[in-house]
Amino acid sequence: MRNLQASKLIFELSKKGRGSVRLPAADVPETDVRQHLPAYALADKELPMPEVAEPDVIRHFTNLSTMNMSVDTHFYPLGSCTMKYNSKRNERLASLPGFLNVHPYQSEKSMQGLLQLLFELQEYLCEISGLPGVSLQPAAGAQGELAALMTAAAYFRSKGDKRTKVLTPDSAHGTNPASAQMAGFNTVTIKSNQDGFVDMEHFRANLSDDVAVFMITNPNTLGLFDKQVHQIAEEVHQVGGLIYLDGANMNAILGITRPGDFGADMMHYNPHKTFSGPHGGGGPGAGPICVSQELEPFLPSPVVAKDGDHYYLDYDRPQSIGRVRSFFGNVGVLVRAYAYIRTHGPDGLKKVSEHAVLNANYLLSKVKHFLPVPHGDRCMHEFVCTASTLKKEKGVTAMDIAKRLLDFGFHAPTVYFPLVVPECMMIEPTETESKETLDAFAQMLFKITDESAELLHEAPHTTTIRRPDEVTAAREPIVKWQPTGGA
Amino acid sequence: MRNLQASKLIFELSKKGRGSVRLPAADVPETDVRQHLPAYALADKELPMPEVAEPDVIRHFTNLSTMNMSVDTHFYPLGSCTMKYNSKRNERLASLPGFLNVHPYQSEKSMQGLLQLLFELQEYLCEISGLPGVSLQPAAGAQGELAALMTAAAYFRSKGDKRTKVLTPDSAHGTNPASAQMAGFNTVTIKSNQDGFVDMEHFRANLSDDVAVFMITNPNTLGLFDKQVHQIAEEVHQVGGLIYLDGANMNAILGITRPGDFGADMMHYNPHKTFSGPHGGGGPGAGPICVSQELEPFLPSPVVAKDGDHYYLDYDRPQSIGRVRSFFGNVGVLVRAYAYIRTHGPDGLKKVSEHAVLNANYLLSKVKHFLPVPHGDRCMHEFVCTASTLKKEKGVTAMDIAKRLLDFGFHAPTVYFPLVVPECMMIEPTETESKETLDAFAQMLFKITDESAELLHEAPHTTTIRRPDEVTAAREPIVKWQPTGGA
Amino acid sequence: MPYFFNTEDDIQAMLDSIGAASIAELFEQVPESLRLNRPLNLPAAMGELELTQHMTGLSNRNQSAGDSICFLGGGSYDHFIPAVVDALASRGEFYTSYTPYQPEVSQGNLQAMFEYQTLICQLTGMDVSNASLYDGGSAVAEAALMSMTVTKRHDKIVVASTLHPEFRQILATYLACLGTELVVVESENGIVTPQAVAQATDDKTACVIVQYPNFFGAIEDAAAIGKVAREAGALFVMSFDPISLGLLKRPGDLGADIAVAEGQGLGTPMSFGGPYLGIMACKEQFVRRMPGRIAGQTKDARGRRCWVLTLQTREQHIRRDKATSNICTNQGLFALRASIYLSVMGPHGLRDAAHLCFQKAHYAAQQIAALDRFQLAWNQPFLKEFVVQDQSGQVQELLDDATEHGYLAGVSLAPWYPELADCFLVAVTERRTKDQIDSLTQYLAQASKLETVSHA
Amino acid sequence: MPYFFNTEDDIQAMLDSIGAASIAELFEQVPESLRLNRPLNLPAAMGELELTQHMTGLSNRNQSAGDSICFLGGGSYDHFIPAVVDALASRGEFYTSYTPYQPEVSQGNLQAMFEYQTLICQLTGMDVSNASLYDGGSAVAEAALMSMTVTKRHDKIVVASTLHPEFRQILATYLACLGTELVVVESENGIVTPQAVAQATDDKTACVIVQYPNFFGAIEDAAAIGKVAREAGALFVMSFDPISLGLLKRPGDLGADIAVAEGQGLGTPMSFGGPYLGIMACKEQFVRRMPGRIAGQTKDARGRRCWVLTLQTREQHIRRDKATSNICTNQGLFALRASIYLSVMGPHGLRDAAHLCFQKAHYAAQQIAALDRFQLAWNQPFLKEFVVQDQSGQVQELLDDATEHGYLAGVSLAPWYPELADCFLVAVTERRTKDQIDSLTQYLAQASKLETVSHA
Ligand SMILES: Cc1ncc(COP(=O)(O)O)c(C=O)c1O
Ligand SMILES: Cc1ncc(COP(=O)(O)O)c(C=O)c1O
Repeated sequence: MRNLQASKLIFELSKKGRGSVRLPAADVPETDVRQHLPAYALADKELPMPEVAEPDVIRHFTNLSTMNMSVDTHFYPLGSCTMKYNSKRNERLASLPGFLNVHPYQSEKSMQGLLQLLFELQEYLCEISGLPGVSLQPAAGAQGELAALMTAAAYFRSKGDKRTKVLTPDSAHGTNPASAQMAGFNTVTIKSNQDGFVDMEHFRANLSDDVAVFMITNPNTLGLFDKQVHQIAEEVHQVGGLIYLDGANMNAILGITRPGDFGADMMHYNPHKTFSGPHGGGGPGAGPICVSQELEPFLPSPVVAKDGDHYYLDYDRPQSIGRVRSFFGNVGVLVRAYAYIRTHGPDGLKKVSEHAVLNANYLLSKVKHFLPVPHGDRCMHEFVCTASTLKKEKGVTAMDIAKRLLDFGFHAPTVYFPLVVPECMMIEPTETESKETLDAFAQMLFKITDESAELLHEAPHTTTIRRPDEVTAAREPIVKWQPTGGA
Repeated sequence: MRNLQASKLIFELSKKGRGSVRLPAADVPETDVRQHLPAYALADKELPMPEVAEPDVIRHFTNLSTMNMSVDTHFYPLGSCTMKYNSKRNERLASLPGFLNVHPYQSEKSMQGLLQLLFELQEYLCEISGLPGVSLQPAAGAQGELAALMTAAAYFRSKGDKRTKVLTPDSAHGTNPASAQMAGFNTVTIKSNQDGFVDMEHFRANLSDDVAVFMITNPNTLGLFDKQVHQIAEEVHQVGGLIYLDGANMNAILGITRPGDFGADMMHYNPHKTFSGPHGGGGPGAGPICVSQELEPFLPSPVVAKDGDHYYLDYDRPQSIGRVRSFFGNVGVLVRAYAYIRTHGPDGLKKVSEHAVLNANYLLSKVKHFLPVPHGDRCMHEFVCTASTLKKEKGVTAMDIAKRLLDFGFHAPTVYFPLVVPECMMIEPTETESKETLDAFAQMLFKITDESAELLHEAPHTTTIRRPDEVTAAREPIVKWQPTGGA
Repeated sequence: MPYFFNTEDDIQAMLDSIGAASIAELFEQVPESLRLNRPLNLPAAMGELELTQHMTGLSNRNQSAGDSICFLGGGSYDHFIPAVVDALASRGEFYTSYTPYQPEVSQGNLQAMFEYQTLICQLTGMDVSNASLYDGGSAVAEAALMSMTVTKRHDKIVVASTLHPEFRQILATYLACLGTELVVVESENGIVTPQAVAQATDDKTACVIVQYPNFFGAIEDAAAIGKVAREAGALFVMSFDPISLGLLKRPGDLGADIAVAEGQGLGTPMSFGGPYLGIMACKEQFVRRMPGRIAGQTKDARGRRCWVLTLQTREQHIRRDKATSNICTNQGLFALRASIYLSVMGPHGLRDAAHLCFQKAHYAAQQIAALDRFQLAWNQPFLKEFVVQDQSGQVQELLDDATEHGYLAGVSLAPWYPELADCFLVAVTERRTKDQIDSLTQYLAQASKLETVSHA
Repeated sequence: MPYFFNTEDDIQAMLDSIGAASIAELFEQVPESLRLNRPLNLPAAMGELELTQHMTGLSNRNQSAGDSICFLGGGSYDHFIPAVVDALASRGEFYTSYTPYQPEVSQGNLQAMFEYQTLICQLTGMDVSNASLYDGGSAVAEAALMSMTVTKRHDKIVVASTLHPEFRQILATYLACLGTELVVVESENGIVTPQAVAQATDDKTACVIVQYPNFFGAIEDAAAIGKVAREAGALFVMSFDPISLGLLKRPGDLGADIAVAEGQGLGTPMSFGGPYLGIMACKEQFVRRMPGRIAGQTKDARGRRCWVLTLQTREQHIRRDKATSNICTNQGLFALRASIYLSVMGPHGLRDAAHLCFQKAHYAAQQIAALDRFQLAWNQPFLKEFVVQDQSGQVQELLDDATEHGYLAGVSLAPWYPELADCFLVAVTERRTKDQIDSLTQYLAQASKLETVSHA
């Protein structure tokens, strides 16, 4: 049970002389630290860190945990994030000592089990994407984007082809233009048309032979599958450019259609979304990327390769861009992705997408009557509805509705993204929710749209805190605790 | 975060055809069940059990957990229960595969590590108790009492000594007379004097040579060390009887004084109390017993013995009473007790008692001013205060106060036990609480005694349920859920 | 000392408030003459790092079921435990709380108990269940005591010799103090016949106790035996294996008055024998005679459905020497594990598990019996466990050697059934793969040959 | 499929509500021509039981640090992780939530982030910390990019060759796209001198990056190098080892402008290299140039202290291509683990850990250097890690053979430093016992002899 009395920071629980862990005396003959470490390096004061007894550490963090909504406790329809059930078996399996307690610089021979797993995962990801090259190294989707764009840049460099532009639709996730920038490109934003798809005219107006990459999200962030994707790919390819597929929405199309088949040259996965790696309160994720044959030589190193029965790390990749991350990558997340794929198999993965799409469409069918869905009656794994009528009529915003949902035990959907729909809410139920939950959510959403503006502006009402002052937080940032009431 | 919307029973989350686990097809050639199992045994209908998807199981039980106060989240001064911190290291160590994943009928040779641990634990318990015989078999304190009384009975039988009576003080825990009864004795209740100790006159009046055992709790349930214990022991021994020490309160005297040294012939430990085995929401515990040399041959079998370097289970104990429990005992709890004892060592254990007693006396010093402590200014590890003045003055009961404490994030003390003090609250802070917590508790208790009777009668006010109707529950018991609104 | 809070300053402030000069002064209540005036003779304290090294060392000196292939049974089984069970039962709010004396802050545990009781009723077909007893063995003893109170017959308990021999020992121990006679009905061909039971049972018999499937894994004709008990006015007590009820008729369907079980199979690790889960369920009319805690549904002051500990007047803390039992601390955490296990398995998962046990056990039995050295001890229906007779009679040697080779191959019957000293009990759970069974068979085949050679 | 809910009835009801005839119809948006008209070519589904067997098999085919004695370092260390860390970080409310976009229902994560930021400031002596980056390597790259924005110098980054070679590779990869020159300052005797750094650094240099202790375990004169950087108007970036700060001066005390680290040592398992924790802290004035999430304290509508994500205009979801970085998902769970680790260790525990590493590493170094075949590569101060030179030059053979014998004895330097191909890096954490060190020494002594023989 949450302890409502406990409101202290860990620092405020500290008392001088309390301390927690004491380690044993050294079992080796001791030598004088001062003799071996130069004065310029040896610390001359104690670390000013909290001294807390172990039982207080337990109570403190246990209690903190009870202040979070989470997939384990709540419906969490945060669009674009695929907050699906994080299977406990995956947690257990990823904690096996042969996965958890192995050092990145162990010899390949002492790591054959894990290397096999990673090799097979590489193959699965290629099969699911329809793209033959793969790197498991990137640490998250955004780093996958960056690594893939760097791979593309290296590819163009190798051909002496100087391209400076990356096109991203206005509905794209912020990481897309940010990654393009970091990879040394200039981004050009392509408009969406009123159906929510790429505006072909605007696209064509910006297409030229200095376009390196068109980054597309498909299904896009409106939850729609852009049928034009193949056409776009053809035209981009025609000018010598490449297609990047932001794979954040793969949950909708597993075993249905493959990026490689609809024209993508490269893509990232978000295994923490599609393959249910838990989101960890912000991370970790992973961002494995798949690319076409042409691009494969430029991928980060190493990749896992196989020689007869022996698995090894292939560093002998002269055209590789090198590294974006130290060691192998976010292995723990990849092991969970492997477990997820093996749990489902080909039929199960397809069923994942089928039920993700069924659940989203069902919820859409319930919600559209009171919260319009501007882009039609059908969606893929998520849909975007808008509170703009409510805003006009009674001044109720998407944020008001989001906050009010919290009162009823539902996490809020993503709000104000994508940027192309005003007062929008992006709802992704995922396949691991029941009709009962969707019904309860829709009903509550309906009830909320009927509530008074005053009530909603002040929502949430049942949480311990309400509408923090974010403006002051950003204007006069307090980003750490300080001993003398400074915080 | 607790989900306040979730109020269903697991059965109410079930839907036909949903199901959860499906196991793989057999990898062996299958044979027809009907051919091998007779019709009189083969089930002819499906089990009427809930069909729930795994994510719902997670949410359901996670949410249930958030409805409990616990040591991990709250101060839990439940007297007599020693709700001290349950170290996480012990949980981890007890889950090592060589302890958790071993079968009770494995050969001794394949179990040397665990047998060594159990053997050493036997020795530690003997040393701490000052009694040389030990059995780790009983599953809880109460079963320890029973096993020890049976051991005593067998001892008397072996001597042809027919004794029928067991004496228990009126302040004794209910398990004492109940165990005596189950062991075939008649119980005689001995009064306490006004200082809270055994009334020597009443004791002597009931002492005769048909007294088999005097069961004493020392420190007793009032938190007092009965100085008379040695005298009592002498007199009981004089008539040929034995002293049983209820070890529930060992937390007060580790390394300070030993039951064997103050006259006890037998005792049980509650490792789930004294040695911090977690209480598991009701259990498991364990109830190892220690006895004198004379009684040792009659203890349950097997015990762990050692021959050179080899540890084995000694079943060759012709006078043993046999078994009170199948297999070895509550090994998991014993492993935690071992870890606890090794963590503390001799100095640490003594410090446990010192700080348990310090904390209790400190809290007593704060509380006695507004909630009288009838048995004096000093206590051992716990003390008993009374609300009888408050009851008289404004009709406020110990139960009212207990309930009100819940509102402020404190678990209630034990109330209405021991039976010898009216409107009593038995407060055991344990050594794993801070002065800050004790201060906050005392302050809140004080504030509560000042609150209005009306407010207190209706307490708690902040919990989701309040004062369940226990009378109807017992009169028209509903002890299971039934499908047709029966529940 | 990682779990202490009091700093030197704290101690001083606390002593001041108490009005004591030192901590030692607080112990003045304890007469000097009774004090231990030396340090306890125990090994010195260890930090977590050292302790982890030390206990990992001890753990590594046990051959775990993960290091070997486990065919051991006899009441404790290597059934699969879904990760969900550990993930949920390891939440501190469950395992660091205690008996729900304060229902307002214990609804989680109370609802879990109520759900457990319901699940056990559904699983067994009985009317009511308590919230747990210590283990299967003491549950049998409690059932016997309860039968005596219910029937008011205190002279005699009839038990099948095919009841787990340790359970019988416990019965004997409990009854020894009460002067109640324990009559053991011997088995024929691995089961007890209704006729034999009838012969032992009379109008002084409080109950008849059988195990289902029995200790040898064989399936007794429980309904027929129950009928015999009923006809003598005795209660019929069944000690059952919970996993088997995925395929077998339930005790409630077979006329049991009291059903008890070792619940270890329902999500509890083998742990060298404990802590386990004592299951007890009975007919409605006996509920006020049941030992142990019971959660009941009621309404709170605001009319909300909620749960409390109920029928507490049965219990020791109220009734003292008149209580139905002395049990106080029970096995709550393992009842919770069983509830989670049953919820996540569901009726289909449970049926599948029993079915896999059945298929794999029958395959294993067939393979082993095909070897020269071995045969099945009798031809009885079984589910997951069966008795193998070793023609060479060298059972202990065989089992020891098998252990060295990584097979926990079976449980010798010699300690309990001298007449079956050439037999051992083999259990095959859903976890065993065909490869593992084949590899055991190969090992046994090899051992057969060596045996032949060495006896030649 | 254990994670699905929809029954046949559900599906029908849902399709009715949608107005679709089938699930297939919902996919009509996807042109037929783009469809995959065959099942994915993946292995068939496995239940938990099979999957557990399968993956346990894979796990068993790795030699874990529990099966061997681990002296590997180079940025990932076998430090002890108190049980408290796992117990708390495995709570579902922590690891199944996401970035705290809704502060009202994420105060737990937000407060934990704020505490983490504070702890990192206390540990490093820096002014502000973000809430985590991916790992130590990409944190170095982000620090370089940040330095470029802060100093408005985009031409050149100076880095010590003693920075982790993989970190340098990442830097090179990131900078390759931007046309920024990466100048590597070579080491002498295992460290870089302030003089050498001064030579490489000029008024086009955005920052100077060193590692502390460096990749060889040796302790650079960071303050002196920092001075050089400052004099050139460049930022001073230190990549530090967090555990070492139990004994060593903090980056903030040594003049670092930006301090980054691989935070794995703070309670994160080795996991073959990830997920880990990228730490980044900096001086106050650079906070609005920092990449990554930051939690800030504020008040809610009722005036209560609370926490929110702050300074979000730095981030990609607001600023898009003008953001300080593209990072979105970070390593929140490992920041949490670090906070728990630091809280439970406390300043004393941390000092003790560093002290034990120091003592054991020095003992090991002495023992190994006493063998004929080996010597320390140079005489530099070190804390927990040092470089051994193998006179025989057969490093790879030695390390491979050691692995077979159960010693993960060291990391060969050959892949990164051809000139040190006869050297390997040995790390000794507080977990290593004297027995283990002696046993490694014995093994190495033995190997020395064999080597002599085979070369004779
Ligand atoms: C559409 C889209 N693209 C990219 C990303 C970035 O992925 P990550 O957060 O794993 O870096 C996200 C995730 O938030 C996303 O939703
Ligand atoms: C004084 C006393 N004696 C005996 C017992 C019984 O111990 P257990 O609950 O372990 O059976 C208890 C515990 O509740 C107790 O407090």
